[in-house]
Amino acid sequence: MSKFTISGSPHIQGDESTKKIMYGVVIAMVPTMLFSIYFFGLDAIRVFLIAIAASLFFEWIIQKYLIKGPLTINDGSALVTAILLALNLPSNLPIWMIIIGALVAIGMAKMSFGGLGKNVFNPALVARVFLLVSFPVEMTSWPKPSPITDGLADVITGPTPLGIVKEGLGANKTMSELAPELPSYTQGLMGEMGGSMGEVSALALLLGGVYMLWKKIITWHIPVSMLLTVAIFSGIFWGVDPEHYADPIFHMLTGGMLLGAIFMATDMVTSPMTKGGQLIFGFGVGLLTILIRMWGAYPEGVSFAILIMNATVPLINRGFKPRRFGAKPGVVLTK
Amino acid sequence: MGILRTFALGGIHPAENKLSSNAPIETLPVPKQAIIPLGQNLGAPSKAIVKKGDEVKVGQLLAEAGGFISTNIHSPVSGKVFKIDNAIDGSGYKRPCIIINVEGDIWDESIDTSPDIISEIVLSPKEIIEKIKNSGIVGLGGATFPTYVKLMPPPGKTAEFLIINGVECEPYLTSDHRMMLEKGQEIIIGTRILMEALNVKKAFIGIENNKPDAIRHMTELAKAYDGIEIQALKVQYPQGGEKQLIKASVNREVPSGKLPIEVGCVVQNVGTAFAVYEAVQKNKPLFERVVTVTGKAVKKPSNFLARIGTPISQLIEAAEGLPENTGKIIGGGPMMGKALTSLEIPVVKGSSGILIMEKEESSRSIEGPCIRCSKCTYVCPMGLEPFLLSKAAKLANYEMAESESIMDCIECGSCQYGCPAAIPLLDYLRLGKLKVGQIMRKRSQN
Amino acid sequence: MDNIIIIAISALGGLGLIMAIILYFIANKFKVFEDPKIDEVEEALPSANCGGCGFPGCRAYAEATVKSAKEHGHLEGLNCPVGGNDVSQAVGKILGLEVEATAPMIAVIRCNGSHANSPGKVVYEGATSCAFAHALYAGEGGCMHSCLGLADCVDSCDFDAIHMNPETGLPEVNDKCTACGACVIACPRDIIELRKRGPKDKRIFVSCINQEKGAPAKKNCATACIGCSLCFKECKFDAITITSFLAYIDFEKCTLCRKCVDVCPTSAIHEINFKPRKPRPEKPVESPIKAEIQSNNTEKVVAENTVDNKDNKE
Amino acid sequence: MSQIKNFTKGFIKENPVFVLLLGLCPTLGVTTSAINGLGMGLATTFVLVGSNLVVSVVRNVIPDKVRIPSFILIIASFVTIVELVMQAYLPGLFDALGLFIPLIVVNCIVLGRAEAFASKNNIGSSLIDGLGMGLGFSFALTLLGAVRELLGAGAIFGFNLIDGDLMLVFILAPGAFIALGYLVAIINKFNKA
Amino acid sequence: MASKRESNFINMVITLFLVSAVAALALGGVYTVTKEPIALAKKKKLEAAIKTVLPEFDSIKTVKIALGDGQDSLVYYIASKNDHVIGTAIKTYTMKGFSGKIELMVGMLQDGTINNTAVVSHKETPGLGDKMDVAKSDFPLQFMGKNTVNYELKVNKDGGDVDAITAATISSRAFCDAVKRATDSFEKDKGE
Repeated sequence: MSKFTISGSPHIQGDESTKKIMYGVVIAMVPTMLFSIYFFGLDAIRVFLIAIAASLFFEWIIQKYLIKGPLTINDGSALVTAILLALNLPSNLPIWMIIIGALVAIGMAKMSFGGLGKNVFNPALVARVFLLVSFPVEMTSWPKPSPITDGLADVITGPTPLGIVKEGLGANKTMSELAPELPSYTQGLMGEMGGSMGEVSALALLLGGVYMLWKKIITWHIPVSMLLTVAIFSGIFWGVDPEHYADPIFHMLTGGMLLGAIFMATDMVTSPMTKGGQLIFGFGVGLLTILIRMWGAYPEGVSFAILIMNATVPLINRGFKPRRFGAKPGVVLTK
Repeated sequence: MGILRTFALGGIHPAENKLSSNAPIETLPVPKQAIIPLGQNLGAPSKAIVKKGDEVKVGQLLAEAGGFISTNIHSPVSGKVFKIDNAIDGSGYKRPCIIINVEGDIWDESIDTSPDIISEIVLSPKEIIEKIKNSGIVGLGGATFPTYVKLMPPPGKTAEFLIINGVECEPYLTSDHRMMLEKGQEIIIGTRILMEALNVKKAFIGIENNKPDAIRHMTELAKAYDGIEIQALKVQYPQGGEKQLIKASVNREVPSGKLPIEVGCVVQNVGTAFAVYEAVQKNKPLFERVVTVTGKAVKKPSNFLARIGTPISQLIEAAEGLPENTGKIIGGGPMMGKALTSLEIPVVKGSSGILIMEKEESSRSIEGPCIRCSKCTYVCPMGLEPFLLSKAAKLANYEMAESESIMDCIECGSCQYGCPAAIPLLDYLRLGKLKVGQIMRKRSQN
Repeated sequence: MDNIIIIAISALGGLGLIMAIILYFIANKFKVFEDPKIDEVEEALPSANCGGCGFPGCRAYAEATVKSAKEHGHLEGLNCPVGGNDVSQAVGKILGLEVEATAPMIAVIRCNGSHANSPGKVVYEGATSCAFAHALYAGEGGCMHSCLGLADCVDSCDFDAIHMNPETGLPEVNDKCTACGACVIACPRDIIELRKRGPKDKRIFVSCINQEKGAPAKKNCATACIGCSLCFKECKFDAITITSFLAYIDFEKCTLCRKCVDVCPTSAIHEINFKPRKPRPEKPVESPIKAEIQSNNTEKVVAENTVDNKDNKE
Repeated sequence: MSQIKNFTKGFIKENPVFVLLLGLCPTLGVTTSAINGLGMGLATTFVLVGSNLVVSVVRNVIPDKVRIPSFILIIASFVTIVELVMQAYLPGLFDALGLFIPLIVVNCIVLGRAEAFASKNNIGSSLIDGLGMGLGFSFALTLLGAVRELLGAGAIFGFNLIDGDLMLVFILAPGAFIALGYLVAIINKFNKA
Repeated sequence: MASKRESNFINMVITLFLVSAVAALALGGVYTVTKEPIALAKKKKLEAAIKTVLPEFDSIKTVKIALGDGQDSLVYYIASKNDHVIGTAIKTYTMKGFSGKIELMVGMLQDGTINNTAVVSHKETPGLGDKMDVAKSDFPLQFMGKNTVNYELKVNKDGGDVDAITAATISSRAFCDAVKRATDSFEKDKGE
């Protein structure tokens, strides 16, 4: 007779797994990746490949020689970080900078805290901000997207729509004066505008978001509350003074707003665990983003907003508890 | 059918795997030797009143209640008491048992063995409760709480609704389902008796929507009676939990740490209702029950009417043997059942099923790091935060565990079922409950 | 030029004067008296803050001793298990009290249900917590009193004094043990007991707490105490008692004569730190050492092979 | 404790920055380059040695209740002296360190050593302790400054290794925290081993 | 330890007074000694800045010019060689820097041509805004020899003639602002 196994209940396990979730996120990012390859061509493929290779390498080497724990390289989390990092970079970034980004993301933001599940900040965003602060010139010269079908033209760099607005308004121009320089809504939706690789096509990002909602990888709370906050606040200012404030739809479609709302802020590890907390988290990210975009030094504020809110997550988790069944203060022992 | 009722918070939907739902109840032969544990109910174990060498008949009293929350135990077989000794039972430990060597099958004369269904209720509520108490009936859903205790609301509390639990939300198990199909009439009468005993006007029988035949059958039967309503419920685990069922049926929430009577509800299992019928109308104490024997590798998943004290090996034999690749034998369902250590463990009043799992199915995945996906929080039917509680228990921070209401956990296992990192959340939650319980008891003593 | 220095001195000096006056009054107003002896006692303690004394830390213990000395004039019931005799003497000296000498203690594991002696009948899977497994089932070997091997005691130890031996699956205590008693509380099965260290660390104890009758006990574990009472009969010092089929050696009475070790048919009685004895010719087969538990430092358990397997009772 | 041990403990075992994590404000503020770190370190060392010496001399004269005000006064005097001297004879370094010089007064390490060591030990030991701690502090600041300069500007002690800047973040405040964090981790690793 | 003085009133007051007095004495002494070197060092620094922005000179006259409108006044250092005014160094400033105030020294020749510029103090981001320092980049060199008559002191983006520092438009803009303040003021005074 073989030996029976003894364990506590439950004796069956659902088919969810960390791996499945991570690869689900990867699948959700595929449309965005394809769009960025369409617009930025071989450069985009180069960034993706280097980011992925470097991230996986650092994950492996740190786990093997520094942490000496079990190797979890194939759980997909490093892959997700790598792709997210790549989506946050301009396509013409030098190779060694991408590698440094991967090192920061995996080594500094993830492994220093103890690896998967223990990091406080979103690794890809930490790397993006690190690179942005370290290499401001390279990180803010974005190539103009030119569809791959137009052939391999020389890369021309240009500002992002948000940069145009920031510069323009800073130079006392009005929105209507700036309008010709800005992309139309359709261009914004399709992604024909300057920006990091993952910031261009709103459509592709939304597609990924819908997929993740369908697969229950994310819930609607963070993206919706974040985007709603942005829409309301920018809407108020735009309504009062449309000449000096960009309209809400512009805010939605440009920069890392959708990338942040769908892929970054919803990162499980660094977002609150209850739905109420997630709503607050999304609100905070939205508010900070708009504050930074309108009055901050940088034209784009999504990364900073998410990182700042990441730091408040433990506090939010403490403050926002799920509704307890039949909750009454004080616990009485039954039996 | 419109929108089906269900409970509000959390819940999961594991694969149902009701393999034996079409297998009619078979009566299992009497075993050669019956092992009857003295602790078959929640609360104090019973006290044996027979001694070695005594001759007993089927239905004869073997042991008396050992306290307020305790029950009588009646002999499921006839024969000679072989010894009263420690034997391994479902708890994994050796506990005092009465072991009877079976000789023939002679029933006590007082039991009405005729096949007629008696629907008229002649006894007063007090007499009914007395009868139920004497017949040793406990909650047959698995919790084995003595039924008569539930029928006597504490002073100041009155019952408003009787809820009969025909949910059977555990995957694999079909004993209640088959009972409703084959013993529907008796269950309805049992419900009537319970209503009488509690003096309530309204009873709900909650049945999950994955048993349409049972819903149809029971609705048909209930038409003849006032005040009994069949509720079809949306399939969702753990709807069979008392608090969840009350929420689903009458939309009331039992406060933390309180009993269902707090919101005027009494919940009884369909099996209990059947046992009540037999005890009150047929004078037959509880000594046999329906047990599902199932599992993906089991050749003949079946429902057996088995005597208490039958070793599970005999049930497995009747289901055409233990499969080659058995990794785990579970007493109960896969979500809340207990892994059994031996085939010699006897059927007890609380055994609703024997689930045989293959090695691959039963072995747990390797635990990974928590990715804070909070799926455990989403599915918790009690609105708890299992990740937090399990961590608190792991780090021995029992104060935090208590303040985060660890004692509210109903151990349904939904959190662990859905955990993508395969963390044994419930193991730690149980550990925490154990320790917090000890601390609380110590505190209340001082 | 001198001007500056004079201004500086008068300004700074004046400020100093005023501040000193203010400080003086504030210091007098908010004076809090605390017995300086508390500090002295605390200094004398090992400051492990282990809680072995029953107080939430060394400071609390120091306060308690000072209070007890002042109010009751004795230190009864106040023991620092970690510091042992030396510390209690030192504390007594500070407080001007005579303190009786106590013998140093050590934790011993009273189970020998190693993988070899009590082979697993089932496999456990789940949380590595003895307390949880204890609530779940009897144990892999089937003995309901056996060590569960999930190291709750190791986790509880603040002194790095107890470790699991992966070969036997049992914990082992090393010389760092301070007898604080944390593992005794942590063990859900009360296997661990604090016993006198004994002269030169020699000690003899029954390494089993199984209270079952001989046959069922033996069924699950080759080295279970079967309650045969051979040792009881052998002991001339009344050190051995037998309650519900389990022998217990009182360490106060035991003279370490080792006779009981010889007669035990299941090798349930362990002797520690004795010199290996000479092979004796009258025993038919002097077996190789069956179970040798070797700890990091000095402990050595030599259990002789079972020769006689007969149950003497039942 | 032997005097040698007394002197060397400040370097690794009880390094004020890497192990005791004291005086982090100047540590993070001024270490944009190795030279700045060294300058700040030496200034602090001077104050440490001076205050330890004086405190040790007067330790038995000063009543308990006015201990702290007296120590602070002594320390503040030394700091002001350093500030004035530096302003007069090293104006370049003074510009770079600026605000952080007066802040030495409230550097925990100075008052900490005065209170924990100098007020309880004789003059010789206090002197050596102050010197050891001060040099340990200088060592830490120089190391941190060197790391930041190397990673941030691709230079070391002002000597350019590569043209232009490297990772700017290391010159900025966040980089200071990151670099310090990793240095503390590495030193801890060595201390444990 | 045992000889430690008790904390009574007299002891406390006397000790604290004495410590204060001694400290004051020491500080006063050091101050007197270092007073002159400090003044000298400050003067040297200023002169060094003026020297970079102006051609060789032998004497300097300091004039403070109030700008009005609540703006800080500028300081003119009128330099002459052989009693002949050869240029004016203007210590100017701007508040529009990326991280606050920037102080510049702008050397103007008598014809209104910018001779050279030098940064006196700034808090701009290292690696970006700090490229306005001649040690870090060639950005300030482009102002040399430019005359405001035919040179728009604005960055390209705003329609001017100044090539901004890459990724540091704000700092460049601020730099222009400071220089413009000096040139505007110089123009005005010359006109008077």
